[in-house]
Amino acid sequence: MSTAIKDLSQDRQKRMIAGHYAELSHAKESGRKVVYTFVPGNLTELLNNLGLLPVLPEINALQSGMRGKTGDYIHIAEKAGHSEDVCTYVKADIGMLKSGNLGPTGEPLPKPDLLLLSYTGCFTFLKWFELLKREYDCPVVMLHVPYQGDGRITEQMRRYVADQLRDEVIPALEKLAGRKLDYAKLRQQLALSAQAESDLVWVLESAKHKPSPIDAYFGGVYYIGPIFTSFRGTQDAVDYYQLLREEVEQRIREGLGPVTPEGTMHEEKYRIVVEGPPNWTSFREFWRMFYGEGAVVVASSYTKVGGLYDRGFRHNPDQPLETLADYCMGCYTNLNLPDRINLLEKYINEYAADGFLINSVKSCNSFSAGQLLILRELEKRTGRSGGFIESDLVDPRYFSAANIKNRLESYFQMVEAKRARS
Amino acid sequence: MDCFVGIDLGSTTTKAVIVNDDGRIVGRGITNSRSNYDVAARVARTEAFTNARFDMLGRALEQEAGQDAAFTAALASNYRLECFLGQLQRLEDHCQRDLDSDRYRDDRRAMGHALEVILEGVRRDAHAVYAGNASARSDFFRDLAGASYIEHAAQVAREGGPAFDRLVGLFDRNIIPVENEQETRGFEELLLAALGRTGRANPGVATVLQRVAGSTMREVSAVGTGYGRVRLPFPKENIRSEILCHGLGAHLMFPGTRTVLDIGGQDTKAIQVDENGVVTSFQMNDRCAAGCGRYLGYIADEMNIGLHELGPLALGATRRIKINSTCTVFAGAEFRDRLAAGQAREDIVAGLHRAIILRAMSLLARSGGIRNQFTFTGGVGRNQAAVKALGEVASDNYGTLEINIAPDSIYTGAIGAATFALRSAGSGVSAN
Amino acid sequence: MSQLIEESPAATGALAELITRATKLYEDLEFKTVRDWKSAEPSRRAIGFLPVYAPREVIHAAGALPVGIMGGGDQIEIVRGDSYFQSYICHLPRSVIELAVSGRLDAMEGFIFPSICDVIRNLSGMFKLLLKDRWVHYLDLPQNFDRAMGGKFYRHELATIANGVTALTGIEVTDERLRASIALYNENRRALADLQALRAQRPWLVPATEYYLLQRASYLLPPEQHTAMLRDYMRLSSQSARAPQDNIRVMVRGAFCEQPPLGLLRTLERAGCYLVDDDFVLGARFIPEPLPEQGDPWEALIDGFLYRSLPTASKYDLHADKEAEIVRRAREVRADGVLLIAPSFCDPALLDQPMLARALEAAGIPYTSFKYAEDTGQFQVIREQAGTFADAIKLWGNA
Amino acid sequence: MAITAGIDVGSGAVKVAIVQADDCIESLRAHYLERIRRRNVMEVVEESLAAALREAGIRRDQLDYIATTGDGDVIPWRTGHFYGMTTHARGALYLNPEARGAVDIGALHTRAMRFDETGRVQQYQMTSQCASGSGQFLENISRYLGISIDEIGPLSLSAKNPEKCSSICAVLAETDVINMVSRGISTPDILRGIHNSMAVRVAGLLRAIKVEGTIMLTGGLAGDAGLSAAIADKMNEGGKAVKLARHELSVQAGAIGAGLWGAFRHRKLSEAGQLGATQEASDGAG
Ligand SMILES: Nc1ncnc2c1ncn2[C@@H]1O[C@H](COP(=O)(O)OP(=O)(O)O)[C@@H](O)[C@H]1O
Ligand SMILES: Nc1ncnc2c1ncn2[C@@H]1O[C@H](COP(=O)(O)OP(=O)(O)O)[C@@H](O)[C@H]1O
Ligand code: SF4
Ligand code: SF4
Ligand code: SF4
Repeated sequence: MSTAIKDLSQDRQKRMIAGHYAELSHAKESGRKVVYTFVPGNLTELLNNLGLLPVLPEINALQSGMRGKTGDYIHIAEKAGHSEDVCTYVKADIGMLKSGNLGPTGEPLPKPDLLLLSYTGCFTFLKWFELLKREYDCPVVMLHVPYQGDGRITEQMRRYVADQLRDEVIPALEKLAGRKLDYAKLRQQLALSAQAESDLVWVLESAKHKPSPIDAYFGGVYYIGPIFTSFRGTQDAVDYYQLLREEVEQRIREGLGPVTPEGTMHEEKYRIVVEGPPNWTSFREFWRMFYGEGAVVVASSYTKVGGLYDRGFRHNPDQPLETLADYCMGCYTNLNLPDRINLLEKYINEYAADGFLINSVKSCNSFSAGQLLILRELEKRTGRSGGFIESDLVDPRYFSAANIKNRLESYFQMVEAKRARS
Repeated sequence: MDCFVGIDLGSTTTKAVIVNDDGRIVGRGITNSRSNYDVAARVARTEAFTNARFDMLGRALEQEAGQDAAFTAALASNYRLECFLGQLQRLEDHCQRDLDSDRYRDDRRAMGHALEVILEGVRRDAHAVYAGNASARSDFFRDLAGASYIEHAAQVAREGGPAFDRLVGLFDRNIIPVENEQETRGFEELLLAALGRTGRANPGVATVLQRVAGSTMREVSAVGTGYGRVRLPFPKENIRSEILCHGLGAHLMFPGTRTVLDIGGQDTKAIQVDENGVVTSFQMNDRCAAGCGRYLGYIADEMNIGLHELGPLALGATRRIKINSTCTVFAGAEFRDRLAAGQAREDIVAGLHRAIILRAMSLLARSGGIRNQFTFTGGVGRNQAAVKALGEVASDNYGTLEINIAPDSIYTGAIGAATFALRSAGSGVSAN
Repeated sequence: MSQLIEESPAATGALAELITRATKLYEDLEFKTVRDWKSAEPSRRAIGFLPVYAPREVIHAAGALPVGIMGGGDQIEIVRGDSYFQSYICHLPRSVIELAVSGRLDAMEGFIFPSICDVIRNLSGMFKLLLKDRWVHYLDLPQNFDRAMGGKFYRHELATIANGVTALTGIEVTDERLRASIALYNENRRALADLQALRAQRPWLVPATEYYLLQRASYLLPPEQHTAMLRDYMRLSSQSARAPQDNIRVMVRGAFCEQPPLGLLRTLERAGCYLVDDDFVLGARFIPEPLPEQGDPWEALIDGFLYRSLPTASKYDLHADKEAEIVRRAREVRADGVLLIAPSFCDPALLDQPMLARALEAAGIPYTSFKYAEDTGQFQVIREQAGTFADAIKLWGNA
Repeated sequence: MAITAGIDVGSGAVKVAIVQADDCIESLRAHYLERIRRRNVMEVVEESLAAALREAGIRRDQLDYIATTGDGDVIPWRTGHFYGMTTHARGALYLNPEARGAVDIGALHTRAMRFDETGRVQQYQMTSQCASGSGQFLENISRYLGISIDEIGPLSLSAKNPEKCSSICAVLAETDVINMVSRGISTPDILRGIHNSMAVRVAGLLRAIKVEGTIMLTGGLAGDAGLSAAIADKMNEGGKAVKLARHELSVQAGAIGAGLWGAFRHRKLSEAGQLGATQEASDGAG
């Protein structure tokens, strides 16, 4: 029964994504214009409104990583003069580009007609599109999203972003699309966004149940897929999240734990909060190190990179530009370090976690710089055990299974010993 | 006697510890880790049992035969000499067989002759070492025999014998099987042979020896830990993370321990424990082995001195040189460069020690800093210069600290493991 | 040019004294200079800023001393700093944290973290947590170069800084005060430009380490003192007996945040390279030309940043052509080649490199690239690379 | 006609070449290699130079120029010093006139260079402060495997199922090797696995500098047939045909190159009428 339901939402997501890639592969014939842009602070509603097709290089990189292709791509980029030290998403993307712009499905992706640089929460984005600009020779439009350095969004910041949207981004998109933005439709889209967002939050918060019906990290990355990519503001996304929510409700009624690649997880031994992105090249293996030990992730920060909704923010149809500005500035990596710690602390307490774990990825300074202080602060504030492991997003060279397993084992044994004592 | 064994299969050395049912340590054994983990574990364990019997023996001899500790020590030295000579004999056999191969078609005779001369020299050296009037570079056959072999080989080559490289090649090739072979003689046989060498024994000694050699030591349970633990032929529940073992081991030696630093051959660990010896947080070095024990090994090699001579040398430093610890493999090059730049040997070596300690400080800080008491474990704890540098840097940054270093510090992980073995056996009994 | 040349005589007399003074400033990781300056008057305050650029004029006009925090170099022992950063993060933030937790930064009441990369950005949050009693501000420099948008936003940022510093000093930043500060820094800009011109002309008069030390001094001294120091140096060095050596002329690019150890600069020179232009301590001359001293001083600063500042890897200017710029500059300073050097693990600098390399290649300008860290202790690799680079140019030059 | 000595002081061995050259003819009169083996480097240098001179049948005072390379700039009596990649390129070209690229793999470093038909280095790359995949690394491994250095190449060539070797660190690799042995992997498979992982790095360096055509292997590890086979495989994976060449004197490339540059500088200096000075003052060619 429950497996049948599980298939429904997964199936639906698969179909949505396949449909998107199909549209992309026909973009040239169908005359649709293609815009490359990033996940954090993405402006999906605007693109959809104008009939533009988004391509998200980060998603391509991570999907290629899951399919074991990024090792070669990174090699190609390093051959072209890129340093071993830099973000591997960028290098995977450059490698892909140099291999005939092959998408993760193996089919070539259409070239961009515009690079929409919504620069949110990461400096590397700047360099990434500078590099792409030279390869594709297409226009770039830049949206500078200020950082919440002081832990808040000021009116000036909001104005700055909204001004850029109105005077630079939207005109550039309109020019490309050859038509004007339909504001009435935009309001509808934003309303749909908000609806899906509420269901997503419900699903993520279901992990407060014991046992948790979901894994909010390994499973979570699937759940956030549609809303973080090209489907926010569509009926498709609303339907998907409704379906997902029903499935999770069902699991709670049946008292089931999360779904893993090897079926339902039986005993929930450890409830963990995770900070940092996962590793994609050995995703399954990595996941198994958790469920194999009975560890379930009840909350994670990574599932907030493309939008932080569980603190109440919803897209607001009444103030389209301002709400987009707030959305962009509210993404997880755009929070300052003290706020990131506050958020994680809240998760640890609200989700009754036994401990928390930081997966520090070599690629991503935006995430990683400061994580060791996060570790220490959280240990101090919550008294719960913190673990620290290092890997990378899509560079297989930096995933040392033995090493990570060793640390995870020690970590879980430590959590156990600590629990036994108290 | 009931015994509980802990085995710590480290990246460079394998340690075994035996505790009795009171948790008292009765035996210790150490050997270098090698290509065959089973053998390494077995050798360490055998050595620990031998050591435990000597422990009993010492007391029995004193009480029952009126022999003093010096006698037991001499006996133990001779026992080790006996083992050494046995291994040396096997080495010779292997080498002889190897000399029959095609590789030595052209210089078989010269090589054979050279081998004899060299091994004779090694034998002489061994007698001197175990007689206690020469300082050994190491406890291990490979190192001990190797150093002396190389010395004599160089001599032979200088005097017109076969080329040095060729002679050393012979050793390198044949030491491996020798290390992986077991001593065939039993404890008693070896002991009697050792007694023969020791001489001047009181009457009654032989009886005591036989009784002790014949007494039963029952291995109730064993727990394995360390880098190579997954390769140990133990069931999963008898394998413990080295972090937990180190934490517990340090706690047992010094119950006041709150922070543990362990510097081993290829890894460094910083561990925080609570008042029960339970680990609360830990950090390990990452994929790079820079700044671990091997770093010092490379330096000692570069200077052609023993590891144990490095610390005393560094203590003679008069100037502080700041060295950013670099790649372990480059340590030698760094040393040479600085020497060429006119810096003093002692100062450079002291700087290199400090560099290791500074690296360890980062891990410590990462794991939560240093709290009182602070226990330093692992092989590098045997190095006085490292200990001194650690003391200075730690108290400069964390105030006055009580720093514990046990003579047993290299066994910390194994002690923890043995205690886990004892505890799990205990809990097993009560659960039944 | 195949004459056999003597090593140029070491600096003597007043010149040597001046260099010693600059070296002392460089080595002053306790910020004693700042403490001394402050102790002269109890109301004095100091504001630290991280690389690369901060509007020092505003800080100065609010009555505080702007102090550059450029990492700890290779002389500081990192005991706790490393514990805040994984091995794959550049070195600079470790030593900055070390400075902070060891109390060395107590000389400063506030800190400005200009937006330059994610590491510095997150470091601002760490400071907020670690130094709760200090004013910590993240300065989001605009990446939109339109006066109506980026300019407006920047004006607000400048005002925030002014208010922040004023809260510490009690001195209001009036237009008048700001214009006066701009004038002082303009003098400094002129002196720096003259020094750069002298070095490009006759590099043997301005060894790389000395040039570097002088730049660094500008991050500790009040502007008028620094300007005087520069003028003295130029006079003394020009009068010295320093003679040219058979070195090639190179331009250095890419090192814009973490600073190289002095040993690296020395190594480059010993391997046969004169540095005729570089981008170390870039913030000291980020806006190279003097700014208008009349009119709205805020506009002058905004204008300077938006339209007149130098390119850096962390500035995304849609309209700037960094490729054309590096080629133009290399030709202008008559560089025989370009060294593209970058701090290890520095995403912005390293991601820039392939673009710059391609431009140089297309222009037929020889270049080579390598990485360093502020505490790099071994220079053999760098010496080999720079030496081979110099060899290749020399052996086929008119040597 | 100038007679010169090229001295390459490496971290593993000292190499000396005695070269005789004028504008059109270059010949190698003698060469000598001595492993340092933890001895005083200057003594080894003196010894090696003496041996090479003996072999060439000339006296030291007959040398027109003593050129050093590698760490040879510590030798006070040198005439001039050239940097490693300058000399290896020149030496590679001498050993194989068709070569346009070279990889020098020595005890601690790997260097790759691209050069033109005159030996002028155009582009190069060098590994940084990490000894993974160096000669020292292989030496350690062979010690653990109980084989001599000369056996590495032939054994590696006989591998059937090369083991995948992931470890990046030369020190940790020692433990990895122990692991492999204990898993029952054969020595040839281990060696080839290590060679393959080294080859990836070397190929990376070579591609980064975009060499094509014939590439010479120089330095100590050129003697390792297994490594060169692995590099050749890796290089040709991309489909681009490069030819990898070795020479029995590959290890001497640096010394030979230094000797040849010494002769070149000697000519330049004598043309400029500046002979008589025994030492060039500044480092480098100047
Ligand atoms: N007698 C000694 N004097 C100084 N240092 C020693 C001595 N014995 C061992 N060491 C150091 O200890 C290291 C091995 O430590 P150990 O804790 O046994 O490592 P592991 O557990 O990783 O095998 C060696 O690399 C060496 O630096
Ligand atoms: N036949 C061989 N196979 C593998 N390695 C070799 C062989 N011959 C020499 N080597 C290695 O080459 C290295 C020395 O090379 P060399 O180019 O002289 O280095 P360096 O210039 O740094 O001294 C040593 O590490 C040695 O182990
Ligand atoms: S640095 Fe991090 S956020 Fe930025 S592109 Fe790379 S992975 Fe993404
Ligand atoms: S060196 Fe680069 S990565 Fe490091 S702080 Fe500076 S700009 Fe950021
Ligand atoms: S630097 Fe040295 S110790 Fe570190 S990874 Fe490289 S080879 Fe290993």
